[in-house]
Amino acid sequence: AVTTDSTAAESSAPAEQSTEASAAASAAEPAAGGAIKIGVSVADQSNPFYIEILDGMESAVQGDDQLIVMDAGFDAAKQITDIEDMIQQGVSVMMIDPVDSNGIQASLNACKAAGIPVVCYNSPVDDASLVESTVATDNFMAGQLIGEALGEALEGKGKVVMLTYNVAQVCADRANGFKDALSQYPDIEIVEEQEIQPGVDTAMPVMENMLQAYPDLTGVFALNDPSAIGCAAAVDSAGKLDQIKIVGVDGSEDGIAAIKEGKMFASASQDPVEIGKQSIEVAYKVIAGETVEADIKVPSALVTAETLQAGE
Amino acid sequence: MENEYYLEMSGISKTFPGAKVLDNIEFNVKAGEVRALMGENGAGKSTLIKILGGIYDMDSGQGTIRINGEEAKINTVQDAQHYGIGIIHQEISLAENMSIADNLFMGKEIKGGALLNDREMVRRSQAILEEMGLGVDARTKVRDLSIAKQQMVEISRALLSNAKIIVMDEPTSSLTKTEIDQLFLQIENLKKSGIAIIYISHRMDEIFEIADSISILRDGKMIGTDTVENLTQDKVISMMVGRELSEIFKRDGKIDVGEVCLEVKHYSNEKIRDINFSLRKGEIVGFAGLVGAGRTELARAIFGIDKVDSGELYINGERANIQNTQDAIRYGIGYVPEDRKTEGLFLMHTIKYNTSIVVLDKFIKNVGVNKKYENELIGKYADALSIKMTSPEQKVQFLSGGNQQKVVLGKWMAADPDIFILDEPTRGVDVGAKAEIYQLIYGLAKQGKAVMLISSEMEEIINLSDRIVVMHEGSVTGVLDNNETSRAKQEEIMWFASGGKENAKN
Amino acid sequence: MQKISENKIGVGSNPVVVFFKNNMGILIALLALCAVLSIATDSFLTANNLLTVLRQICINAFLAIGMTFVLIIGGIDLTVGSVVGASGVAVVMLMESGVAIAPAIIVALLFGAAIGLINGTIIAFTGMPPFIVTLSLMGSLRGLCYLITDGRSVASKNELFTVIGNGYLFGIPIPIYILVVTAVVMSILLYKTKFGRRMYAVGGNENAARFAGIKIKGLTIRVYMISGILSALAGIVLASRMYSGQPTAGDGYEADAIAAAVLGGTSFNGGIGTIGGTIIGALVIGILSNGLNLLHISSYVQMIIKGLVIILAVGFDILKNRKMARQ
Amino acid sequence: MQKISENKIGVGSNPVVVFFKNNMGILIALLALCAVLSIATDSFLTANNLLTVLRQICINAFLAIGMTFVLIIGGIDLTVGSVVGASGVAVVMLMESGVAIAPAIIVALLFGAAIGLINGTIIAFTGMPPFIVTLSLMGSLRGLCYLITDGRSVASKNELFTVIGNGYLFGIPIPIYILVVTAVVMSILLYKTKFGRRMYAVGGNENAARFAGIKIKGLTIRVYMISGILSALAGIVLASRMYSGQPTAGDGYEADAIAAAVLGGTSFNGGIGTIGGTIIGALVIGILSNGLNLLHISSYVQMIIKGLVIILAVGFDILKNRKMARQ
Ligand SMILES: Nc1ncnc2c1ncn2[C@@H]1O[C@H](COP(=O)(O)OP(=O)(O)OP(=O)(O)O)[C@@H](O)[C@H]1O
Ligand SMILES: Nc1ncnc2c1ncn2[C@@H]1O[C@H](COP(=O)(O)OP(=O)(O)OP(=O)(O)O)[C@@H](O)[C@H]1O
Ligand SMILES: [Mg+2]
Ligand SMILES: [Mg+2]
Repeated sequence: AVTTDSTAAESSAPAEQSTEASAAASAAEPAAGGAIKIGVSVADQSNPFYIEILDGMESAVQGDDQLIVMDAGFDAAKQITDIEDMIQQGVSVMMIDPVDSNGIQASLNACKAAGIPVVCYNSPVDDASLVESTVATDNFMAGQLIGEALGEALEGKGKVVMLTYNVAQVCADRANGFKDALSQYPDIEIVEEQEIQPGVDTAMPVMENMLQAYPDLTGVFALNDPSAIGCAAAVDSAGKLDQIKIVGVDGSEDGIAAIKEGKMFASASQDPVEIGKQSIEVAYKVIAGETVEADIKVPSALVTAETLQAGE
Repeated sequence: MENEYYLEMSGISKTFPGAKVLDNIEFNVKAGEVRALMGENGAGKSTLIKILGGIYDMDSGQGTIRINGEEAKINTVQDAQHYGIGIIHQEISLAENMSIADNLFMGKEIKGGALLNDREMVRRSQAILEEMGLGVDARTKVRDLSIAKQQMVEISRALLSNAKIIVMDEPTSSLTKTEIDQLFLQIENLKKSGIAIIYISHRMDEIFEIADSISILRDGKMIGTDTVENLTQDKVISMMVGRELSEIFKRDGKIDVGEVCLEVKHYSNEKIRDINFSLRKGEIVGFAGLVGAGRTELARAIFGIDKVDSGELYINGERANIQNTQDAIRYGIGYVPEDRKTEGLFLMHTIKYNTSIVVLDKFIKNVGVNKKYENELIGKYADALSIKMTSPEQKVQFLSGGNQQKVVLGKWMAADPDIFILDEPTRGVDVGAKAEIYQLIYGLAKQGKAVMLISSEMEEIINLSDRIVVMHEGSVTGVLDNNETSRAKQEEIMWFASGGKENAKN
Repeated sequence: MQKISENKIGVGSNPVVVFFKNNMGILIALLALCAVLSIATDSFLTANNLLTVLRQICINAFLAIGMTFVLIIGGIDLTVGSVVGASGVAVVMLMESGVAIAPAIIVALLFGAAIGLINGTIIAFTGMPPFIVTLSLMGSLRGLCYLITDGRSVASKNELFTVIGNGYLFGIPIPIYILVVTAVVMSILLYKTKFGRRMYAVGGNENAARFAGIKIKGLTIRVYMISGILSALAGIVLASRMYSGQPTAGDGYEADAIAAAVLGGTSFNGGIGTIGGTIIGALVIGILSNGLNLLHISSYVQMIIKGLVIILAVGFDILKNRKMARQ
Repeated sequence: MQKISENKIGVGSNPVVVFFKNNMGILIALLALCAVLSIATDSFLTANNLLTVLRQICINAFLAIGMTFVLIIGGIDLTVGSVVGASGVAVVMLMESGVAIAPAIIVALLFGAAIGLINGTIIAFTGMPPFIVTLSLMGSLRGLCYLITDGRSVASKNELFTVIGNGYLFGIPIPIYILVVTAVVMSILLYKTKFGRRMYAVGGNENAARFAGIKIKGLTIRVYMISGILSALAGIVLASRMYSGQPTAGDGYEADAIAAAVLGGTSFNGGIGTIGGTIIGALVIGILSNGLNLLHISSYVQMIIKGLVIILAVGFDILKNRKMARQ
């Protein structure tokens, strides 16, 4: 009598389980005139990047349709419970930004059992067969973009530290893209890779210490804009902004401001609003039964003082 | 003076949930008078004092407190201080991490300008300590003082407060003769300067030595007040307990003393030096000495709480190696500690829980509680000790001091050891309960138990013991026989207790 | 004389009555919460949702039961969250390296016990404050966990393993069975053995416990080991739920475990606490987040509400008890 | 009779001697750490690096001084990190909405005081454990902070404001001046006023303090308010350093603040603690992370080491004191 979520709906499932599932499944068909509910499981709502994605989503929602948003607070286990709670409410489609690509498996199974299609956004899941589509920035490319920009700006030589957060796959992808780009510059030495907790206040003291350890540093990779801004604050108060070029990823409002002020050198923009918009569009297609592309990459663009000027 | 009383409390009642602890109390004290307040444990003495001190509110309505003829509204401790009331509370209440000076001036620190004047506080503290005959630096931390010295600090605090009314709630419970004499000297001085003193104690001899008059409380009611001249010990006791209590040390039947069951040889550690003594079955051996003589330390060493550096212990002739309390219990030793609150009781737990904690083996076998056996056990000892309680499920914290002490005794009686170490078993216990505890001690001896009785009450030692061991500064200075034919003399004990060198005062 | 205020530790007359009396405040809160949610949402009062909630609280309940043990002896265990992460990683890594499921689970549980042993030994032998010891080890253990995994999650390919957290038996999620068994075993340990009785003594008055011949050091160590084992159990179930060992898993879980225990009437000063109360506490916390989710309340507002509810519930309980004790 | 063991709170003979004696363990740890780092790295023993470290510890030192106050009265304040975040956001938002810098700072400090007032009032009047109260409010306050900012940071465009955290005066970073002034003021408050003396009394023996007529409730509330104000100060300096108010700032800072205080000899049981000790504690923690970074040690290993160092240092201290006290 032992079953798991993935099979519960199909095989010897308990009665209420299957009726609930079919109820949810029937709700998935846009009922005549009825508004639909779209479940959104956000990885971490304390990060503005994720909030901008949400803004993009809101902008693409049609009519009376409703977004049900839950915040996993970067806890893979809480994400599972959030998704369970949304399944209880009969959402028609589940938008998931997985905290962890493996850890999300139970939720994918649960959605499948309940007959709810899943659209992944921002980061991928391990078992892509369980999701209709994944809409995300090409993070490797983002890393490459800033890597190339930095390599060029340093004229092929210098010392670089990397502040990483490899706990998150997307951040690891960026770091790898960055290293890939820098591998073309043999005279640029990556003197240290240090894991940090992403954030302005957490990156700052680490950067300060790096400045002490490597007085002749010329470049910094930070896994995202908040961390890059923290680094910039440290470099700025050490009076070394001329000497050290800081690159980050996000192209966030704060990041762009920092670039304009000359504190950051470059950022690889992600377009969170676009990710949000596109993923909701995909979701509507899925509900309508249309086939969708399995892997939608929202391109990343380089943001520097020059591109900003050009844009104005 | 139109009004002869300096303090007048009238119509004071106090109800705790479910219990009326004070019932319409009338209590008046003159200036320059030492008024003893007596009563059994739980009679309401401390409660009355706490109302005076602003710690408890009296039941609203009828009661009034007048000081020097003026009505006094006392709602907080500050109010009480304002009216010149200084209290030495029953429990020692000092901040151990702070210096003596800090404790003496706690709540009434001296400032020089905007900031504290430590120099002055230390200077004044030192002066009062000298006056009390305490040879310690006022900057010593209270933690480093013995209990007796701590109690002396408490007393000094009240003296320092310039109070017009000083209440002493069992100030001598940890003191021995020398310190008590010091205290009485101070009380005489206070009396002379017209201060009203309320003195609570269970020690009859003290009361008759120091008090001018005695008020007696029973079950929350004021039974009466009279001058010492008009009262006798027996009369006071009968007023307290509501019946005659002819002979509190009365022992019926002779107890046979058997063979040696505990022998201590050359016990030494930092606190005790080369202790030798033995206990026989059915024997009560009293341990006398001044506070700080090392009796408690000896008991702790025997019971495996403190380390022993050298020496041997024999139980029933066999060498026993006691490393911890479990070992001691296994060898059939039980220890009723000196301080019931911190060492003896689980205040938040029930009487039942407290009495059964040492004997869990008897009704819990691996898994599963034999409730019936547990209840029988508790019933047996609660009866034997006549603990005043509403049920065995009552929490110990709501018992009066004497009844709490009985619970500790009950705990060890339930454990049924062969050797009892009783460390100040009647501290803070009223006469009635004392008499009961004495009977319990005889009962133990009759069953063939050996009893090591540590007490600072000379009466107790002389009247209960078959033999008396006297200690001084960690060593045994004398062993006295004490039976029907040759009663040890108090002077003799004091002589040994003060080192056997000089003649004891008194 | 005075009224007997009932006995918090459940050695009282009728255990069921005592239990209800002692936990009245939190029970009322629980019922009120359920009533409101039943009315305000369609989905709360469905068998399916209730089972979901029950499964959700399991992880916290394991930790909270262990925490209750530790709190009863007057300690605190902040390593529980790190043990969740480390044991989850451990069990999955072991299985991926070819160890069979049963021995892998046993080793992970032993690992939890080992952490408890370290906690308990340091606390018992040095007398350092448990808060400091376990706070420090919490960090160290988390660091170790990242170091071993290089910060990445480890996916489990063992089908059977994933059933533990995700499977059903007779329509009821398997973690619920594990919780029931755990609660029963722990209740027996706490109420029906000498060990349990002595825990209350050590927490009630350590000094008096020493005089009563209780081996405090050994007991302390064993209690922290139990907390470690239960945390490891939580970690295993969680890893199974997540099909992977996550080095970040369990971060901050100590707060909810403590909240559940305290909501359930466990005293922060030691000596008082029941397993039933703790489970109710865990239910309140679980139902609260489930309900707030069902009500579509934003996660920010949820954080605000959760804190306030805990303060209100505990505060109510304390004021009620004080009323009973004082007047 | 017994030896007069020296006085932890500094009423002993020569305060400097007493201070060194009391903090010997941690001072040795600090010196050893510095010695090792001076030898092992070129960069540690440079004026520049030492100033950097000093500036880094400022934030933690503010919190730790407040925490020391709270710990001395036997409490704990877990809201400090949330206050850092909230006050940083508050000060920047106020300035961005047109309020001048001085009133904005004052309002932010008052906000910190208000949180302390809430903490203190609940703790003093309900008797709830400070751990639970401040843990719950920590969550609520963080939620509030997210709610107000919608989770986004607020950039400060006020040049003058950013000088507070980033500026130099005579070659020394401004936060260091602020810390020195704070430490001096707080020391006077703690050692030279009735208020400070009474804090030790309340933490040492609450009953004794009550019997001595000390108004415990009022004192408790004021102490939590001081902690709140110092946390807000830390939040303001941090926001200035970051050129922005970050709603996530300060998350988890309470742990380091507690660690610094305890390393500096503050007792978890109340009644004991000094500001000098706490600052040394903060220095040890700051130098440790600085040094480990200079030694290129990975952050995972750093987490492990930090936990172990705290345990070793506090353990050493406790064992040393025990030796002195016992035999
Ligand atoms: N806070 C309280 N709550 C409930 N009952 C209390 C409280 N304090 C005291 N009592 C009860 O009030 C009664 C009087 O206690 P009180 O301490 O005044 O006695 P006492 O005369 O000082 O006794 P003792 O000689 O043992 O010190 C006792 O029955 C005690 O159990
Ligand atoms: N609890 C106290 N009681 C009496 N005096 C005190 C107390 N605490 C401090 N003092 C006095 O305050 C002064 C300074 O105290 P202390 O020796 O603790 O300073 P410190 O530790 O060097 O200062 P800081 O902690 O700021 O570095 C001394 O003159 C000391 O006597
Ligand atoms: Mg009394
Ligand atoms: Mg003694």
